[in-house]
Amino acid sequence: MIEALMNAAPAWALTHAAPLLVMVPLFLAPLLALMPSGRIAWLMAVITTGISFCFALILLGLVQTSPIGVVSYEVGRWPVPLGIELRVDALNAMILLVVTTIGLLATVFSWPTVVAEINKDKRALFYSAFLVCFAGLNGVAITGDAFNLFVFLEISSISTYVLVALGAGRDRRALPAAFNYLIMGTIGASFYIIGIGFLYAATGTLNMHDIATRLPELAGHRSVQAGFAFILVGLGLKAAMWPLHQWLPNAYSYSPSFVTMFLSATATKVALYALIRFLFTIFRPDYAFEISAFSAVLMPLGLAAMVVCSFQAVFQNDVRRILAYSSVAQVGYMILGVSIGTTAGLSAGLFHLLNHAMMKGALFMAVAGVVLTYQGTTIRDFAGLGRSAPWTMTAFAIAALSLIGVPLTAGFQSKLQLGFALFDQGMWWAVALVVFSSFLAVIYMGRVLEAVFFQPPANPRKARKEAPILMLVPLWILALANIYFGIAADLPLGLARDAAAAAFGVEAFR
Amino acid sequence: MSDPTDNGRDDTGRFVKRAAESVHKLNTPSEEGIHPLSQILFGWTHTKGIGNIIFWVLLALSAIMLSIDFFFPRQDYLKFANYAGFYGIWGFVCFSFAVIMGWPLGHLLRRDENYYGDASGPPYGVDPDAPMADEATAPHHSSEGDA
Amino acid sequence: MPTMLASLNPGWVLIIAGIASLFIRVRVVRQVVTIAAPLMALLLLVFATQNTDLATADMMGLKLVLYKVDSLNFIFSLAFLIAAVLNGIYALHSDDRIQDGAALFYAGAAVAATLAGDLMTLFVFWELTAISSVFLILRAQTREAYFAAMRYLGVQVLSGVLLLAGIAYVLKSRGNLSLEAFTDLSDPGVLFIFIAFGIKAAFPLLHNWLQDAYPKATVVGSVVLSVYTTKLAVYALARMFPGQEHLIWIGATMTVFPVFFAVIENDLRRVLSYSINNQVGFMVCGVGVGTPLALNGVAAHAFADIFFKGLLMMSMGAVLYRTGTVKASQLGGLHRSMPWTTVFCIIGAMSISAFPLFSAFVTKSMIISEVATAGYAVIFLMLMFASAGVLEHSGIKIPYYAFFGHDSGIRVKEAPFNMLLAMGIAAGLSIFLGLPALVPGFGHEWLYNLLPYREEAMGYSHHHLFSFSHILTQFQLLVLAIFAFVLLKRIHAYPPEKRGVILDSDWTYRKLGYGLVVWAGTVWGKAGPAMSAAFFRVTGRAYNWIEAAFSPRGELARGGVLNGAMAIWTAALLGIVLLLSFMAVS
Amino acid sequence: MNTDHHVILRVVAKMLIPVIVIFAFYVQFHGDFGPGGGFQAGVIIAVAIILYALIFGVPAAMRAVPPAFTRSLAAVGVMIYAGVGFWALLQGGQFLEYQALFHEPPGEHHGQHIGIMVIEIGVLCGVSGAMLTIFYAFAGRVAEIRDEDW
Repeated sequence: MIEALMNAAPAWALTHAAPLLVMVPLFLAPLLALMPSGRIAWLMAVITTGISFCFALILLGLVQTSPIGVVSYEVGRWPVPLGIELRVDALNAMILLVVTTIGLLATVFSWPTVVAEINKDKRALFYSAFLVCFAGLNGVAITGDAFNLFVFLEISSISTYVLVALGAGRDRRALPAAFNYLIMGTIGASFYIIGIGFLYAATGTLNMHDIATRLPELAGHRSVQAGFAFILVGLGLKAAMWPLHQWLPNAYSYSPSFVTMFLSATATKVALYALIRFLFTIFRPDYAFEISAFSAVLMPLGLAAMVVCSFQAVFQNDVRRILAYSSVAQVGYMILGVSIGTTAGLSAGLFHLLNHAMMKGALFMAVAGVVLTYQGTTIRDFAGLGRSAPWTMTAFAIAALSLIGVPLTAGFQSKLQLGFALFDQGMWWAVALVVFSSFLAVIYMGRVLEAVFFQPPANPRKARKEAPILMLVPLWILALANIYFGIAADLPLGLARDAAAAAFGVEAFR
Repeated sequence: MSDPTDNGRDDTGRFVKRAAESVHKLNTPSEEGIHPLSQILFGWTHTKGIGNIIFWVLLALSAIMLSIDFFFPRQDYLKFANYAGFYGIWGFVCFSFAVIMGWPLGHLLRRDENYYGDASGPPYGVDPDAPMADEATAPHHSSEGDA
Repeated sequence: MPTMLASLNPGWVLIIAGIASLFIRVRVVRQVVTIAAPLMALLLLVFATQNTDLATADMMGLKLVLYKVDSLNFIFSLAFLIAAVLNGIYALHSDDRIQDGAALFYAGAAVAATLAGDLMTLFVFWELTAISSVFLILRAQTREAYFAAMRYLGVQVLSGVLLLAGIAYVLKSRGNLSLEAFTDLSDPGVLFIFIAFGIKAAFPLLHNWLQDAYPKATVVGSVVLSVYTTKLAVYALARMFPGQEHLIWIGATMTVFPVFFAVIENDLRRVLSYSINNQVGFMVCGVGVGTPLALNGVAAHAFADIFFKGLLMMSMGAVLYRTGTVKASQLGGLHRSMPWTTVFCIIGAMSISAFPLFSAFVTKSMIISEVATAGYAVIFLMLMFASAGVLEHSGIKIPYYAFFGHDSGIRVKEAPFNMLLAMGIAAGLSIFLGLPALVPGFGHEWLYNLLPYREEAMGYSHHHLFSFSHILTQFQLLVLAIFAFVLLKRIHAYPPEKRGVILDSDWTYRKLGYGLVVWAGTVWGKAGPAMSAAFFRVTGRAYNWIEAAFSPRGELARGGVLNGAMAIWTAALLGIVLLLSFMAVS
Repeated sequence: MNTDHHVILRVVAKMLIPVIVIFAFYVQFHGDFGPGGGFQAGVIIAVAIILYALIFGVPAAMRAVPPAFTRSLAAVGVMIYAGVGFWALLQGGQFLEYQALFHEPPGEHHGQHIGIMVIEIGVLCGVSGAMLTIFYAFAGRVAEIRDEDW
């Protein structure tokens, strides 16, 4: 597929794939704001995300065929340490692929929910904001410049606050949630920029690659360590690392369904990518302060997230909140994988990132379908839906099983990899905690599934009513992907392994 | 097929019919719901004093079983199994012990049927005419939130 | 046989048929499928080439052997498939797509797990048995069945997860996934696998999922359940842990303790669940002894047990189906209305009690004789105790309380014909397997010919099996035990059947564990705010000072939506990371 | 007699506003050679209109500069900026490569010159449009939620 696309693509698309991936949505976002009709805006958003998706595939192909495994692009042909560099290797090629794939599916899927949840005169603006967010996330993933990363992070975050606040049409609590998110997100971003300031003070450069080459002789430098701490906490907050996750449950619960679905599968992933980029490529995992941060901060926090947030999910009654807390727990798995500090651990974390995007995407899509047809998200509202909306709920069940980690699903594969990586380090007790957390997942997803399939409908008037076909198709694509990649995991696992190798700066994927 | 005459065929037919009738009779319970076959097979258990008879017959059988041992010594791998009457006595003791232990254990471990708070009736799909099915509450779905 | 069929795993045939029958709405077609699929699978198995990898796959650089038949798994899967046919017949009266589908899928997964040639494949189907079987319990659609099913699923998944963890560990240390037997239990991976098998085999204290769940399944469900899971575990133990000495003691304990529970238990299907435990104990013990003859005994006893235990379950299922209950305290005198069922139940009871000429006599004795030969005196006594105990709860209590005893006055129809047919076939098999070889290869020799160590089995058959002293000692044990029953009844020393539930180790998680969770939840709910309050009290002064210094209006302090706690967390975390970084370098 | 208390303000504002706008354009075009440019100019233009709104009322300002226009202005500004980047791409250069705008050899500076100018105009439009949109959004806001609903 990638080869075919690369052969078909014109030469300019190959050379300029990196900036086009970000700039096409960014250019079209204001155009969308001018559109008179929401439907046209939607169509254009679909096309735009589709184009970005193609560019992401092309970039992946370029990275895989490149002899050094890196595609570098100098914006405005300014030489590298001065100008902004877009730098793509296997790690961010993978992230770009996730963001654009989910973005495309989510946009296709979104129209019915947007019609139901957003005022008519705001739909075009809504899609405009979405494209800005989409472009920002891609920008974070693609840039090779630490300050530029901050800019894109803020572009995506600010548009996200807007998107979350637009949920006010359905639930007024979206407004405080968005405000809360704004405050927290700004703290995170400020921490990050302070950290960059420290690094700039020590190294005198903002280009990530350049920082990385200059750091080894500065490893004992206080401002480097301070910068490390600020960046770790700032990006950790953006990535919803426990206990800095408290903006997430509300933001995910009250925003429009489409936004929830898109953000849950991409936003924290991109922030986590940035964190990984800093932890592994810019700082090295063999720096003393990083080793201690791994073992004394990231790993305990990851484990705590897995367990505590799973517990919290168990006691929720709103399905979206269950899934939101579960997201924090899943981020915990990824952080755990990262904190092992080995290639195997990192690739397990990245692999879980991929799979989590698939399963959470599918789960929130199904929930969005229910919100659309039945206007409710509590477990009680889900009762008996297995009978009235079998297609939606079967997909939901598949993704839920994947979230639990049942064999033959993607979720199982990633937990398996995580287990292998932990065993490598002899940390079988951590494996036990992973297992325990999966056990909790059985409980919280089991509660929903039980209601869906075994309880009589709470409201007997609910007729057989599926989500529209426009929503079912992306939903089922993701659900089937969960099964397909649960059986043949080679493709995503290969991507994750390449990405982990690239993060370490090892060209092991050749 | 080997019989050419009509007569023979009639006979066969009548035989089959008769057989079918008797089978049917054997399988049709009486007014009181008693299966005729049970009269044939287990009628003897209703005889008066059957308990006594069984008891004495078994006592005699046991005595015979034990006494045979004195005439036929065994060569088992485990020495103690060679003593006369070992298997019989061990069986008797074990059986009695298991049963007698039922008294204290029953007091210790038996709880009310609804101890775990979820006692419910027979499973889905039993015979709709089952007499005990309506005695307990009808199958119902669990409600959300408890247990 | 065409090559495509040669590599077609019989288990997969059942799995596909099971999935298909979920969607077949026409009852007749589904009935045909539920019978034909196991028969076809039987043919495939019987004609399969042994000792070669018939189907392989490659997963992430590991070679998986999906289908491999040898003498040990042949006999297990043979029994599983015959049982699948019987279960199909037994279920014909019900029109239930989910039940039919789940039963076929479950049987298929068990067969496929048995025929797996590596640990990973074994694990996958191991999990599938757990997931598919839970529907047989859920299908009862009662409240207690629902919760039991959830507990069952939890335990089964736990077993799967442990198995997986063990496999991962073993893969690291051993480098392959072969089904070579383990010798050293001290390796944590091996220990994980051992415990995973132990859960499925219902080792003591890990056993209670069985008695919890099986009696709450549907009529057909508990018959199907009684066949597969535990025997699959026995197979797995025989494959991976033959001669593991711990198993002897575990097995002997397993045979003994269920006896006491079964005596006082009121629910007759639960009595049979204890009886499963007890019979599996004999097999586990045999695996522990590990000599060729003992392993023969394990395989043979598992084979026989599948049919006589199935038969007993079927008869209790028939009673439940017709009367709506299997509580001993409510039953009695049913022989008046269900004579056929009574006869079959008695045959099953005599088989399980190992009366000569019935199947357990020719299978269990191999295990006991090997235990005696190896010189385990205490174990031998325990097993003899268990034999008497089996006679008590399965041999006498089941038929006596259901069909004889005090007449409850219940008058029902005889069991449906399809049930009688299934019971008849099972009863016929139970007798056939126990018969002496009047002509070579007849009766028990048919079974002995299939055993993994054929020579040893034949030797045992010729010299010991139907020897005078063997038959005599067996009769002594049985007759005196029966006499004990009559005597105890006569002097009213036999405990009466009372309604109620009997506590077992499931109490720890159903009451104690649940209570702990509730308690912990309450404590957490109360301690969480209390801790936050304490935290804020400690930081309060500093916070007030900062507030006074920087925010005269205290806008942030009051500021409703701003989540102060998280801002503080962020700062605290930053402090920790900073401190750590500085300490790590200097 | 006219009892308008704000007559002085109005007169002064009417005189000041054109000056402010001219100053904005000075800043805008000076940005070509030194510090300052589109962003500051955009803010200053927005300030001029905000001043107008303060003196003559928001409705009057909205009649003069409609909200739809400000919104479009912001959008168009961004598009102008990004458009330069795409223009450079179409001319075969890198994204935002001014040198490539007119296919010039190194040493020539027309591309640099015009490129930066167009970019700054984009920024001017974007910033002033966005500022005014935000101002209108706050100034024209009617309470959607009654106080007791909070």
